[in-house]
Amino acid sequence: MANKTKKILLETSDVIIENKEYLTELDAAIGDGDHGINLARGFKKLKEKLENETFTERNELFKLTAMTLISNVGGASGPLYGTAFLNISKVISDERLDLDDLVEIAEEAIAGIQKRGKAEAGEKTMLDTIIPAAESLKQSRDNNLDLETALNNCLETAAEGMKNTIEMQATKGRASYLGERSIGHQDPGATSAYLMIKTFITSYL
Amino acid sequence: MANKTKKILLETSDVIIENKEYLTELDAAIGDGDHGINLARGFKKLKEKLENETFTERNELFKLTAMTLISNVGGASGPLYGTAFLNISKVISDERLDLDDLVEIAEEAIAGIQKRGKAEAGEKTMLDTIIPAAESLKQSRDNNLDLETALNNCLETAAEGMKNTIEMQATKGRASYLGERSIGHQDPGATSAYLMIKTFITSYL
Amino acid sequence: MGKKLINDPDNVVSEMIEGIVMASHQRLEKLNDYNVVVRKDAPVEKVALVSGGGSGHEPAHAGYVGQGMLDAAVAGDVFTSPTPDAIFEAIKTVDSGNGVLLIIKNYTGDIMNFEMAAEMAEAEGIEVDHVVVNDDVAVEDSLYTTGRRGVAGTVFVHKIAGAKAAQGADLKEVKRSAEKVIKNVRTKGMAINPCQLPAAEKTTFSLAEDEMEMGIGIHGEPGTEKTKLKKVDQIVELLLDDILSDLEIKTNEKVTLMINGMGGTPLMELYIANRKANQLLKDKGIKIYKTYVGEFMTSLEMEGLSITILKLDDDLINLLEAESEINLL
Amino acid sequence: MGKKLINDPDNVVSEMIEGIVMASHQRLEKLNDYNVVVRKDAPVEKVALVSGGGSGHEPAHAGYVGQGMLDAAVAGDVFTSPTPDAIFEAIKTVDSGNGVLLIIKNYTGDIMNFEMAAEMAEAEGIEVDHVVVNDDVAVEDSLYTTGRRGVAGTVFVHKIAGAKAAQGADLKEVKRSAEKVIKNVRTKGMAINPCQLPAAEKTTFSLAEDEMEMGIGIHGEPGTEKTKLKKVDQIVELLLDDILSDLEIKTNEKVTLMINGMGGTPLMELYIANRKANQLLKDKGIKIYKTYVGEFMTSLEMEGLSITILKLDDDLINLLEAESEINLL
Ligand SMILES: Nc1ncnc2c1ncn2[C@@H]1O[C@H](COP(=O)(O)OP(=O)(O)O)[C@@H](O)[C@H]1O
Ligand SMILES: Nc1ncnc2c1ncn2[C@@H]1O[C@H](COP(=O)(O)OP(=O)(O)O)[C@@H](O)[C@H]1O
Ligand SMILES: [Mg+2]
Ligand SMILES: [Mg+2]
Ligand SMILES: [Mg+2]
Ligand SMILES: [Mg+2]
Repeated sequence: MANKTKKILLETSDVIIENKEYLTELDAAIGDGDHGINLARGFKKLKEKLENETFTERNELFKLTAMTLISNVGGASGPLYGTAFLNISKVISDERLDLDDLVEIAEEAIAGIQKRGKAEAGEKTMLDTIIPAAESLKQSRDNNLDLETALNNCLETAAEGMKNTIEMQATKGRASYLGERSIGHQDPGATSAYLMIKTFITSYL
Repeated sequence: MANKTKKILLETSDVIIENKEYLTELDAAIGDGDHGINLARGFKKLKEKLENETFTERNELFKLTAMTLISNVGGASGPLYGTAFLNISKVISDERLDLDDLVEIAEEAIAGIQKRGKAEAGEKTMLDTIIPAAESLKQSRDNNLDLETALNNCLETAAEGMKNTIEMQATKGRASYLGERSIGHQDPGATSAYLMIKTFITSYL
Repeated sequence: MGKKLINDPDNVVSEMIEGIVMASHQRLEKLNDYNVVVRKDAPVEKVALVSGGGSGHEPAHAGYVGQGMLDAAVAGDVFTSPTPDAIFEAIKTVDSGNGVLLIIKNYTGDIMNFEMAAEMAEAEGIEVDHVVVNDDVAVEDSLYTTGRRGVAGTVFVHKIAGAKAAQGADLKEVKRSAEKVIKNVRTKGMAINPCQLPAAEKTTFSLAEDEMEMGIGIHGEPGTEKTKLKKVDQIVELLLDDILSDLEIKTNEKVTLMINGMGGTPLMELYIANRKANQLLKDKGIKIYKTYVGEFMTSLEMEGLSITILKLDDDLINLLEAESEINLL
Repeated sequence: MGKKLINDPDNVVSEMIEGIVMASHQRLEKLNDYNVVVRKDAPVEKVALVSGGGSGHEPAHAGYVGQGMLDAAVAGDVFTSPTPDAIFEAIKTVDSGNGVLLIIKNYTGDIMNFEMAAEMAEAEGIEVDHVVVNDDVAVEDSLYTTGRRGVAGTVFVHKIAGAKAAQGADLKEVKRSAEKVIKNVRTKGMAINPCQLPAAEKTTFSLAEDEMEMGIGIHGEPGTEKTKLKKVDQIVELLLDDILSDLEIKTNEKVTLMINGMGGTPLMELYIANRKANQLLKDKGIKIYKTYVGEFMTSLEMEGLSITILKLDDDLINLLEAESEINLL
């Protein structure tokens, strides 16, 4: 289990590092142009640490991810993603995860992000990818869909959530300084969140 | 006489002001890009003063020109041209000038420039226009040429002198800092000196 | 544009911190493994002051570490708030048992990272409190924003809280002085040319030959309004108007005025701006107690300026005039 | 490029001088009709120091007027030496009967204009002497040049001659101190981006995206060599090599080091350069007594830096450490 999880986290790191320029460009438009640089710095460090150690439990892996992001990313996204992963490490087990587990994990992640950032859905942040994605998982569970369909739906909803940030006016984070000028640009954090969710799901399926 | 001289000085001012950009560009290539700006500032002031006063003697006009350039041009060219005009004011009479007079005037101007700047011919400065021009006047006088021919020869020699600065390596003034890189550019001071001589001569003829 | 006098974009902050410490001749020290600058004589028996934030704002904040101002400055990556572990190390190093005040600029990232560090310090029994500086009137302080940003006014918090702490005041009193500054200080900035992160390919915003940005922040964020380039006298008037409509100042009240360059602005231009600011304040009957013209809170090589007004009373004047090792302010 | 925070290019110097005087809060004064800044309390009963030159080098020279340094600074137009009448007014205002020392940077224009002013002052019975600063090793000191230029090292002459004059030394002694600095100070500079005169349409030189100029002066003159952009550590090494091959320094001799920004260079980059300069000097066994990092002698918004080394003895150290109202140095 831990090995599979490690592989997924390594793949996530690669995806973020590959998208460093893209995420930075998105942040330059409505923020301060460092989101990709920040995350890539953190995930590069994470890769090193993952590659140099062996793990037996999933929660260790998520805790390491959390601490590495917290002490290497900085900015707004460092504490937010860091706390999200920290919260995940508290609930994740080494069993095969079912839809109930996934819903719990997503909710814990959101709780972590909201504890630190105090944002709601619709404020043009990473939460606008993550909250709809979590909602979709919940619905799938309530409708007793199978895991594969649930994950596919979740990914689609996350993509929609990310794209919906284009039309939003930011009221949290640096982009809020722009007022109406923040409209028309996709949120960098919503985009990095989508990239992570996509990698988790694709690797999982 | 004074009126004619005043007119010539006004025309000279106009020519320098018109060539402000050109002289500045030449100075940008091998100096600090202000020669046209410096001279234009001085000659603009001179125009104002000339237009607001009446003069009866030529030497007053040249003294005014000298003092105005000295206290408004600054840089290297301000004291140099200023002292040149100051020296001219000391020898110029109100009579009609013959070739002997013109030679004396040119020599006095050169003496003034050399007193301040301690340069010789061939150092890529304004003197490389003025010294050959003066030499030409002297030759014309020694060969008993008529005034018009003498002035035409002088103008031609001044133009050649100016152009010869292109091939020279500067050893005086700011351009000397460039060493060999000063070769290939026409000296701004040699150019402004030519413009002045040309205006004097054309207006005089 | 784009060229920089650096070695490797990944090392700019640590190399800069080393350069700062070397220039200090034993006055300052860098903490091992962290981009943290502390007074060499830390901990000093008094309330300790820790500030910090992204790098690229030099001399902020390491330039303000010294007797009479900060005890430590924590430097994040360029324009990126520092991480909790570094802030925590700074707190531990400078705490003398009299408590630590964190001076935070109001950015989501800074607040979250400093808060996490404070939680870590409190868990170890260190008394920590914090203030959040939010002097930038370019940002509306409303439900729809995260509140005004902290910009150049922050250095007055360093100075005045630093002076108060040096006098031996306790953490509550030092915090109260800091909050008094925050209540009375306002800033607005603008730029004619943007800046570029060492690790990025492009500037964060771009301006045409005849454009400027009003209401810029200090992180290369685009401003609140892109307009045609104006004469500096008009720009100063616009900036001051916005500041003074936010900070009510009565006739004959005293202020300090700061004309702050954004990093690439020649001093000549700052002095020309100062001329107009002085004239305008004089016309309004406002007394300028002291004027600062220079670079205090920059954005790499950005060309532009910000104006800061701090409303003074006798208490603030005394603290402003207090001795300090830092001669910038 | 090209944008400036000014009003009218023709008025930049006078408006700047007004802004400087206003920022001084009664410490300085502008002479009527002249761009001359003098100490408000002039003439002071001591040898008076007058410096000046073209504008665009701020804080030089008006920023160095004050107790312990200059008595007057004469500001010419941008990059253009001031005229004799203005220099003469400055001399008359600050002379207390103890004589006046002119601190001139080695440029044909500056020397001629200051000399003419000196002649005018002497004609009125004022005792005037002068020194010519020529610290720029980029220029060969040979028959084929007008000698080395005067650049950032000039501010050490202001400081040390200023301290000597403040101690009550006579004109000869003050001049001797100034000449000692001149003998022992060397500088070399470089730029990655040029500057542009407010009244000109173009920059004086231009550089491609991957080029730099070594051996630039402080007037936007092209440098002595255009090369590919290097890492700052290599640049610092090249500059120091040229300085140290001109100024012989023995192991364990003491120096002051100045990393001077050309106007548009972020402080971050200067500190990164300082790191390398410190390492290199240490490797050579040279003792750095004091380090200055900042903007001391600039070229408008030029991006680049210069390094200055002043070789010290105990006498110079004492004067360098003397009290002064000017906290830049
Ligand atoms: N309060 C918040 N809650 C949730 N997400 C936030 C919040 N503030 C900012 N973000 C997210 O963080 C992203 C910016 O991250 P980053 O650029 O790394 O940090 P910074 O803004 O400090 O430079 C934004 O695009 C947004 O999605
Ligand atoms: N010593 C000198 N003797 C004669 N002419 C000189 C001397 N030094 C400089 N010049 C002339 O002055 C010109 C430059 O004038 P200007 O640009 O106004 O002054 P600056 O060099 O101080 O900026 C040069 O092109 C050269 O012709
Ligand atoms: Mg960002
Ligand atoms: Mg010139
Ligand atoms: Mg950031
Ligand atoms: Mg000049």
